[in-house]
Amino acid sequence: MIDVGTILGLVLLVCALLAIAQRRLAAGDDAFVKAIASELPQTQCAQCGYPGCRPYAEALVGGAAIDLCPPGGEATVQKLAELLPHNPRASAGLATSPAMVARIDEARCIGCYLCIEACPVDAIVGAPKYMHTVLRDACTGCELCLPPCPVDCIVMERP
Amino acid sequence: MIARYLRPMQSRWCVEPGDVVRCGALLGSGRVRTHAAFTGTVASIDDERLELDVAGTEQIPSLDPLDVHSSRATVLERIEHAGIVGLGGGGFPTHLKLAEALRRGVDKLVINAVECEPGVHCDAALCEQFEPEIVQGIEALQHLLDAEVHITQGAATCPSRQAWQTHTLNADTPAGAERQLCRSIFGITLAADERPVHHGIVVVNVGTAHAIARALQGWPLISRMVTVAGENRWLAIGTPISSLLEGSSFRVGGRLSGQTVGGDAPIGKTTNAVEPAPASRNAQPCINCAACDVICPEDLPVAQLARLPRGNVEAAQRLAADRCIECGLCTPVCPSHIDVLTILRQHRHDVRHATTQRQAAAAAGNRFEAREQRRAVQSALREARRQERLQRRQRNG
Amino acid sequence: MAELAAALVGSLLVNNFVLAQFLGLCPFFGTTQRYDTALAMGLATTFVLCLAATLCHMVYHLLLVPLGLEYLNIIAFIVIVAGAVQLTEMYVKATSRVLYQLLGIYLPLITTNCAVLGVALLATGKALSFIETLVFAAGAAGGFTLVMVMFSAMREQLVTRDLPQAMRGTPITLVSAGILALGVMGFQGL
Amino acid sequence: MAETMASQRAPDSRQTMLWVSAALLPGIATMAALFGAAVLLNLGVCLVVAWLTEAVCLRLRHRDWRAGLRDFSAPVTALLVGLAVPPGAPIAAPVLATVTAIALGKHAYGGLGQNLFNPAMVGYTVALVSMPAAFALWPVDAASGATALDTLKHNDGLTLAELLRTPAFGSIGGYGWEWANLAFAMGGAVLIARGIIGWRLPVTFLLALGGLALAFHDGGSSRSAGSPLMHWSMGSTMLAAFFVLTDPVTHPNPRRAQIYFALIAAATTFTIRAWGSYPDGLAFGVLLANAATPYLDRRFA
Repeated sequence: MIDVGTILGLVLLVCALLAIAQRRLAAGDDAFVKAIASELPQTQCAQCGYPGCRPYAEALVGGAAIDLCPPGGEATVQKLAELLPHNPRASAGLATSPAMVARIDEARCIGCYLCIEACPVDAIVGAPKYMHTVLRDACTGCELCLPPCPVDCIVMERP
Repeated sequence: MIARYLRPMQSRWCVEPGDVVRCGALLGSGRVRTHAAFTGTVASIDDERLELDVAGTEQIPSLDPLDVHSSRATVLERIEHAGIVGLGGGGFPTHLKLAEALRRGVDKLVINAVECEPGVHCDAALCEQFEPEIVQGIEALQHLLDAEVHITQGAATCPSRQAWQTHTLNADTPAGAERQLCRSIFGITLAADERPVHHGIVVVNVGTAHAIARALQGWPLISRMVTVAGENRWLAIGTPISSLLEGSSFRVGGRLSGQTVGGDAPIGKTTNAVEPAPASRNAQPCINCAACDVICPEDLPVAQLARLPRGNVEAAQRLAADRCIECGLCTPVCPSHIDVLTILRQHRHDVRHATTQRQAAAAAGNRFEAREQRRAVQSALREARRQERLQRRQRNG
Repeated sequence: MAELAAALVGSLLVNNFVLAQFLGLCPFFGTTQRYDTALAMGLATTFVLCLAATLCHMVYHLLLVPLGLEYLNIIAFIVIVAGAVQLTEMYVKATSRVLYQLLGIYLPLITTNCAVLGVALLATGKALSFIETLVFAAGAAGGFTLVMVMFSAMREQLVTRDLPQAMRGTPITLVSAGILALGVMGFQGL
Repeated sequence: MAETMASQRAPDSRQTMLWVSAALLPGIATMAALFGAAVLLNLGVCLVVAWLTEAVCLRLRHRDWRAGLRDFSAPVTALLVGLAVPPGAPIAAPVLATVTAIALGKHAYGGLGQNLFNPAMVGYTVALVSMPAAFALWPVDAASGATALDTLKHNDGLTLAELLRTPAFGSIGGYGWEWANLAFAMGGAVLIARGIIGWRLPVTFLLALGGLALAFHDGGSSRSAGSPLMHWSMGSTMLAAFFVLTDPVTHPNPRRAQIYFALIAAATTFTIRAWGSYPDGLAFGVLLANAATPYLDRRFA
């Protein structure tokens, strides 16, 4: 009986120590999401079906498919595959398109401020009823400003 | 003859196919301006290049002359309007470089006439034929930056004044590179991510100084001195190389750091030399003799980089591939005839692309976070006002 | 003091746990794909090994021997080693989550690493004193980490080589490990 | 300018191999003179076997085997193996050593320039470990007997001075070996002069070996592990220092890394010679140093 008792005692002791340690070393899940998010191109273009890069990162930690991000292309998929070996791949090929930048045709812009509302990364400057323009190196090419524009004066082009 | 112009980064064509343009007319603007060096009609335009069907080759200035001592802003604006870029080979827009120099404050201006690469001696010819304009250009720059002028020369003798300090260096590659100049003249060794401007130095090629003088006389950058197979000629920018030399592929740039280009490539703003392409030799396996390690002026681990397959960007970054100044010394010393420069150039491009990509992503991420917080604050404010209106209505109601 | 140094060098190189006694081979082949995971695994194993060896020694001499339960040593040691590994796992997960993800299954696998349990059992078997156990554990762990780091640098080089099709991947890794073990074999009989 | 630069071009890999083979000749001649024609027979066997294995491997890898043979790397490996394997050994030893060297040591890694370990040492060690008996017997004035190293290791009571008079020893080191080592050292000096190999590696290796020997010399008593001079002239120390360690493919490029590389090799060699069970630790020292090269390259990049 003494032998079983000793082993049980030992196990309980170790579990107690681990419980104390557990509280002090909070699991770094949040840090992991940030690490995954930093691998994504941060275009916030929602082409992956999630409303932005951070939500997609959270979904990835939850086990989402790793090849939903066209702007990131194959390089990002490789990185994510390394960090998340168990996550599935949704489709065989990934439709990657060359990086594009938006440009507002200033002749037809009516200053309606809708595209500025839509731009996830504040890459368009302007005020209501004033001329709007796209900051070329701030724009990530997510094309979210195209649908809301009433006069369709925004064009995508190579940087 | 069909003249061709390549679209610089972040700039757009501002003419349509079919337009008739006079010599010196603006073809494209944005970060860098491009001007037509010939009179003719625009044949075709696409994302990469513009083709001009040449009618007349006679060149006329298209801007009005400007006094050398006019205000800094006007001189900088003229440099931008003339489309001046670094003619030494870098091709960085000069107005951006000078603007940054003014912003950070610069006390040393280096006019670089050290031609350290075999096969390139266009600066030497420039110094002989256009001495007055070069002096005028240097004076304009000195007035603009009010910095102490240093002239660096190798084989060529650059025009000089008493007030300017002249340094004659032995011109073996890569003595003329700006990192090497900072070390040899001022004894400053630049860190990996530093440029001369961080130490109050700005290095300007003598060709760029000459182009600035001509810009003040009313000429946009539409022609430059080029060493064509050893012979120096004053050529219009856009001239197809196939009209100058026989053959289907040519080497643009010096014999060491030059690149092989196809038959239809044009003379660009940064083309300092053109030669028929060298015969390519079949490479043998690398035996890690490290001759390239020894000769590399930036003492990079060249042998390890040369063996590294493309795609492994972390390793390329760890081996500091982005510090390569593409001087091309490693290729001739390789006993197995491996084109080491091209491999290092690819690694350098990959690492730089990855870094800018990562920085852009981080910046976009921060802007997104800031926007989310701003919208949260705005909606909270709107909500508070709505509650307040509700209560006021209930009280009055 | 001299024999302590000799013992240290002994377990570090002469009868290196991986290359001479062929213990702890699964993490050796599993995590040396990349340099940083190999280093992390080496350090984690060193921490676990030293902690577990000393704790096992104490438990054995202060608890099991007085109660005459020496035959329970394997079970007791496994409990302690598992505890130490769990502690390491929590620490790595808290400090660098990416490394935790990269190491993946190999982090909890330290529990079953023959070297860890091996050291504890050998130490008590040879009735080493506390200091000697610590030195023995440190030597073993140092040897393990040294070989892991060296081998991972080798494997990263192998990836850049244009290997014949048949040798790509595991075959060349096994051949290289064999030659490395051959090198260490020279120390036999020290 | 580029023309002059091209002349500084490091010798072509073919020239390198030719020069290395030439530099080996004085050593080979001395050994042949001392240990009889068996040495030349041994070398001949190794050369033929190496040539055959190289051709077979290249053909297996669908490479043009004529081009492969022209780069002269196989003969160099064959010479190194032939000199390391004792001439008295049964024919199986050099054959096994050479085949392993060329097939496993070089072609398994993808051919010239790709291998991680020095092929000759891989072959020699594999043969040494699989046939230890064959490797212990070196001819001593035409009768094969234990080598100087072996006698030193199992020395029970004779001071160094007395040891030197036993048949296994010449005047300062192993019988005859001191002349062979001298010849190899001369060959090595020529290679350094021609710029084929750097001086840093061999010199550091020899100094480190000498230093260690000095540290444990304790005045030539019976328990001594031999004086530095003895260590330099026993076994194939000079052969390893100038021809095996300096194989460009398997040593690190950064200067500081080369120092550590030589130290590892010297420490291992001395430890095995002084206390190990194998007669000579050179082969193991080279293998361990080669194994550390990737790490050293990375550490001191």
